[in-house]
Amino acid sequence: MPPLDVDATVMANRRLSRDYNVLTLSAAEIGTRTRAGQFVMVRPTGMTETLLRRPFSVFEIVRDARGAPIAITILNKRAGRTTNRLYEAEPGDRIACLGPLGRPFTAVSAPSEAWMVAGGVGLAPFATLAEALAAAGTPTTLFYGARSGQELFHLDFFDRLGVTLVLATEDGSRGERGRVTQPLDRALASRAPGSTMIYACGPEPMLAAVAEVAGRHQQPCEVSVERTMGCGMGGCYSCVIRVRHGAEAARFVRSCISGPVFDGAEIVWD
Amino acid sequence: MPPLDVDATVMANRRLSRDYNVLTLSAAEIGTRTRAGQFVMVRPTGMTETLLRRPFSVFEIVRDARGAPIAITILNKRAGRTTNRLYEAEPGDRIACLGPLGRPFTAVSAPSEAWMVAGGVGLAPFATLAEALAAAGTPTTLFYGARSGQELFHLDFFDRLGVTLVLATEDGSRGERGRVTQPLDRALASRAPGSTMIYACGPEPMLAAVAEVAGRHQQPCEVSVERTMGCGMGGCYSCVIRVRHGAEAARFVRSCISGPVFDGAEIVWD
Amino acid sequence: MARDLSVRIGSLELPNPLIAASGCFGYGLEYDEVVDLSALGGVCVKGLFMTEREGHPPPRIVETPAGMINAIGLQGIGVHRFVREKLPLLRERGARVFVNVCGTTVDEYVEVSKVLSQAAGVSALELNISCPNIKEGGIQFGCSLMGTSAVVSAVRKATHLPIIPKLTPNVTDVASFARAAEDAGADAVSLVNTFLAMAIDVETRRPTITNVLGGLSGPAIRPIAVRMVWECAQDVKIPIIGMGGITNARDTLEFLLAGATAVQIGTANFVDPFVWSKVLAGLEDYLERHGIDRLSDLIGAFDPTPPTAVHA
Amino acid sequence: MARDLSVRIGSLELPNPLIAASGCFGYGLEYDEVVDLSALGGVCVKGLFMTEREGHPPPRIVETPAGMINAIGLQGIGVHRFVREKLPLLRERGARVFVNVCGTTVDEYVEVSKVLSQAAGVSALELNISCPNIKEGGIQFGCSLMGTSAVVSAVRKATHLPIIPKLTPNVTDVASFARAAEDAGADAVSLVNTFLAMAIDVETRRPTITNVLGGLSGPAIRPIAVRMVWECAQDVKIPIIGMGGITNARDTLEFLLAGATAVQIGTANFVDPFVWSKVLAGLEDYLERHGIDRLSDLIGAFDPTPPTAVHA
Ligand SMILES: Cc1cc2nc3c(=O)[nH]c(=O)nc-3n(C[C@H](O)[C@H](O)[C@H](O)COP(=O)(O)OP(=O)(O)OC[C@H]3O[C@@H](n4cnc5c(N)ncnc54)[C@H](O)[C@@H]3O)c2cc1C
Ligand SMILES: Cc1cc2nc3c(=O)[nH]c(=O)nc-3n(C[C@H](O)[C@H](O)[C@H](O)COP(=O)(O)OP(=O)(O)OC[C@H]3O[C@@H](n4cnc5c(N)ncnc54)[C@H](O)[C@@H]3O)c2cc1C
Ligand SMILES: Cc1cc2nc3c(=O)[nH]c(=O)nc-3n(C[C@H](O)[C@H](O)[C@H](O)COP(=O)(O)O)c2cc1C
Ligand SMILES: Cc1cc2nc3c(=O)[nH]c(=O)nc-3n(C[C@H](O)[C@H](O)[C@H](O)COP(=O)(O)O)c2cc1C
Ligand code: FES
Ligand code: FES
Repeated sequence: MPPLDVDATVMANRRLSRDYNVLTLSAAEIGTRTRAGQFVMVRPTGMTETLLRRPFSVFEIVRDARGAPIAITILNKRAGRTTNRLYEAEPGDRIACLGPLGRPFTAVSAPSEAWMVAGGVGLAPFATLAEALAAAGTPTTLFYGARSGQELFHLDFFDRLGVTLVLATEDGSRGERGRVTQPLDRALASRAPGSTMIYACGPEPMLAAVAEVAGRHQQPCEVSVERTMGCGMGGCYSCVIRVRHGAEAARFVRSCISGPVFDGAEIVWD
Repeated sequence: MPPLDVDATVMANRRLSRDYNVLTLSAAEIGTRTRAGQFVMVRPTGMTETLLRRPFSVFEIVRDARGAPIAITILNKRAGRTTNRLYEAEPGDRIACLGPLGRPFTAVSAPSEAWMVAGGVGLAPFATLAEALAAAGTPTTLFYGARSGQELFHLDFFDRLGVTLVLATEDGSRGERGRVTQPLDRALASRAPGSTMIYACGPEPMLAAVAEVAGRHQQPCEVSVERTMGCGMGGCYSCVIRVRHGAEAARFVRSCISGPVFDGAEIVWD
Repeated sequence: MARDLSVRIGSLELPNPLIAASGCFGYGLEYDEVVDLSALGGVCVKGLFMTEREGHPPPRIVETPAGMINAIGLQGIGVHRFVREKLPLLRERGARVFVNVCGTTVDEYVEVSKVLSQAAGVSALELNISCPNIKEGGIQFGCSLMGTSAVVSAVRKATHLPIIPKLTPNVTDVASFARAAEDAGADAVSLVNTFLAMAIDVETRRPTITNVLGGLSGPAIRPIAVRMVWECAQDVKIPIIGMGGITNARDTLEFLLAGATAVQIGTANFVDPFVWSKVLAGLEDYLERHGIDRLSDLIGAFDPTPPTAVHA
Repeated sequence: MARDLSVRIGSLELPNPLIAASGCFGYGLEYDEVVDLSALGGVCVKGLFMTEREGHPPPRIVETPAGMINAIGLQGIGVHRFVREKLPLLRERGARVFVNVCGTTVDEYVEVSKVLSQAAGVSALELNISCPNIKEGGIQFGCSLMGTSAVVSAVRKATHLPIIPKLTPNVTDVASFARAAEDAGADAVSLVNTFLAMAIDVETRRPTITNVLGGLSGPAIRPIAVRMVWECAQDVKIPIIGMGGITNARDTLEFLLAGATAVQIGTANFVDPFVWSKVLAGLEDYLERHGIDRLSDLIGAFDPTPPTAVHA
């Protein structure tokens, strides 16, 4: 279904920490169309400090009692001009929201298991993915790493869906100390090749590490990458990443339309 | 006293009509320094649609019970980007406010009378001037013209100060139909030369007409002009108006520092 | 009442003056779901060489005040794949296709143009002699009058299609380039391509984009672009396609008044892919308000009589 | 800990690299109440001819996205009145005075320079061969290499003061002009002056400013200006004074890293006359955060190694 441009209203802004917040946006129609892993291109209306929109994963699809989407949320982490503005947004503010865009995750079902690997704000696409997996009855685990325990969000949500949680923090304040790829690597040792679909989203070095671990254990792997995007629709060629399909030569593809979700084995990491 | 740059908060926004509003700004220190006829250079903080500040007369100086300034107001009329934003401002918004700037009116005292002539938003400098004149006991009249009766504001304020009101509207809905210079011209016929100081603020064609009428009746006259201003401080030379001092050749002077108040007889109108 | 928005570039009749700018609209098909391609004046596709090009490593863009710098490096699928894979689909959709022709040598411009002339469904060739982002070709022709003449006259001999050299703003006297293009047989000129620019990340002291230098586009450059269109309009008779920072009907009108017959919109399409219908509605509204029947009556209708200093 | 912000332009030692840009700071004294003139690196006063000039009729400025167009037309009091009325007061305040020297002929540049060389209290002469807003002189010298050489070498013979030709960005290859200036004996070059630009009021179809054309300044042009400074820095040995859209410490550092020894701030001073102390504080803070003692160590310290595409 084609993307829509919705002049959404901020319905709520829940600040989770000094850097993270969740914005609820009245973009029900986008919610209806979104599949897990897709993103929206966002621009606070009237904000003219920046020109271009910014990409954000659709975090949650908020539904009414009968399950009809009434809003979407985005999980925002402060990184610069737009994300600071989104952090400070107040209910009633308007935010232009174009989407859904991009290639979604490929959901698997039992007997395959689904293991999601999130680093920091890379958690964003996994709320909707976990719902889809839960609906399909796929056994699901979330490996979730962050700087500290205070930056592990939304655990209840995944818990309620029956998702197994494996946590890691850089400072060791919660879960295992260090990178989330360590427990992932260990856990994969006991899984039969091809039995576990691995989904990853987070900083690119983490994605590269996950793809390597998955490859070593012969598990399929999809990663969602974050390249600087000018348009989100394939118009500008700014968002490229090097990809190798089978025996073809590696080439730059536009991560906004060929991705953001890619087969982890096909990406040629910088 | 040097101008200040105050990051003022909008304390109130009173919309008077579809085009006019009065903004109360927490710029007490500027209020303390302002003399009637001076202006502030204003820019809504975080508004990046426009780069430069915009000039506004200080409309009122709001005082506490003991007479100490606590805020200033500006009378705003929608004309474009900044004025639209100021119309829509909400309490709590911040507005950078640089001032007071420019040359004030020369207040006269009895036996001279003071006649103020305002066209539309040209009312703005006359609230503070009327207070100064009232304090000095100068008999004061306001000739006030607007498009219609709905656009004649703040009449009570002047009434309370004992200012005589002479009104004119273009549509005749209140006061005399037509230009405010008509009743002015008639009234001056009965005044002795040099007995009446005329102050004018409004569209330039009106100012030129007032200066002509004043000259014809041999009355002194000060006009406050509105030229496009880039800086308000004499830095850019954008705001010039042609002025002739006595026998000197006419030349362009910066209306932000040599004005905005000028001797009406000295201006060479376009 | 419907107003007439059509404009004419040589033998080409466009239903309206809005053309998607090269490099800002992919190959057009990317926007198929959100824009009726046949409703645009034209679609100018991403620059094409004879063969595929990989372009520069990312990051390729960075935002600057009211603008953006890009150094894509003309990544593209090459003219043959374009003709095979994209052109038939564009034709099906009724798009008027402008192809942005690139080359590292005069011969390559000629070759690419020949391939396109033999294909069905190309409306015009825009000769990209102004890309600031590649080492060879492109801007090296666009910054020399002789280079400009050489490319234009060589392509002129090789095609029956309308040819539209795209001029760079990075020159002292852009009108002289428009004249050189006209003299060499161009049917129209388009301008401006981007301004060579650079932004440094002061925290790392390194470039913000891999190529260090890139091209500045967006509203920031509009006042310079309008000036250049106006200068060219006074010097040449062939139609001008103006661009640089257009975001709405007002901006479009500014270019038309300055002398442009049509315009291209680039950066603004990134911000809002629905910009096209909004601009068209704005143009209709302007004609309505001003009681003008034909948009083309406004081409070059700028009146240099000074405004008054006086605000009424 | 206090960091060393001083920079050196030939024989001139400035306490910091911030100079008020010509035409954006009146004759300096206008800002006496809000800025400690001696605390600035320098004050470059409005362009001066031999005699008074009235300038263009208003309106003289118009805002554009992230910028403004001006056509003041070099209104000024002439060099004699300046020396008599303004210079003594500037000296009293301890300002380092840069005078922006204008002329309609080479001789006039020489004459104005001579008058200033005989007066006490002038630190340097900035030769304005780049004003886009006057019919004769100015940019006509700045757009020709021979004109640039002619003005610079003639003034060189007439003064012992440091001379700093101010280059126009409206040329194809700005570095060649910097070289011509260096070869002709300039002590430094400053760039950029404004970009020739135009804005039309589409409702009236008339110009927004009386002169029709004017010069574009402000943040919009910064990426182009930074690029030009970088190009010049690679080509000449003399110091460069960079400017164009600087609003804060980050922007200042961008120019220094690109190779500027000092900078000028123009348009941003209109928006905030207190910008100077804010930029100085920002520079101190940067040095502090990066553990750098001397700001001058950052001049030309841009490292063109590409950034990573990867966000950590
Ligand atoms: C498909 C996709 C989905 C994303 N989903 C989310 C999400 O759900 N939540 C979230 O908080 N962020 C998400 N991001 C990242 C987000 O888009 C960036 O943080 C944002 O663009 C930064 O904009 P800014 O205006 O705040 O920063 P700017 O002021 O533009 O830049 C500040 C800094 O951020 C860096 N930056 C620029 N682009 C990116 C980028 N794409 N990613 C990371 N850093 C960047 C710049 O290099 C600069 O150092 C996603 C990115 C992509 C590509
Ligand atoms: C000394 C002085 C005092 C002023 N006091 C007041 C006041 O108390 N209240 C008030 O409402 N206005 C006042 N003005 C006028 C006010 O400054 C302008 O209306 C304002 O600058 C327009 O800005 P904008 O961003 O809304 O319009 P823009 O978007 O910049 O322009 C929209 C339109 O307004 C016109 N315009 C630009 N500058 C001016 C100007 N100086 N005057 C009128 N129109 C202009 C433009 O030509 C354009 O057509 C004063 C002006 C001066 C010089
Ligand atoms: C990301 C990007 C890619 C571009 N690629 C091309 C190109 O391939 N060929 C070309 O002639 N111009 C290219 N341009 C220039 C645009 O076509 C246009 O001339 C310029 O962006 C100014 O218009 P705008 O301000 O509306 O974007 C590109 C511009 C951008 C922003
Ligand atoms: C209103 C105005 C007047 C100017 N007058 C002069 C001048 O007299 N001489 C000169 O060399 N440059 C003049 N300039 C150019 C500035 O000195 C400076 O080169 C340019 O504005 C770019 O810097 P900025 O973006 O910081 O303003 C003027 C600029 C403006 C905006
Ligand atoms: S973001 Fe523009 S092509 Fe991908
Ligand atoms: S507004 Fe800048 S000199 Fe008057």
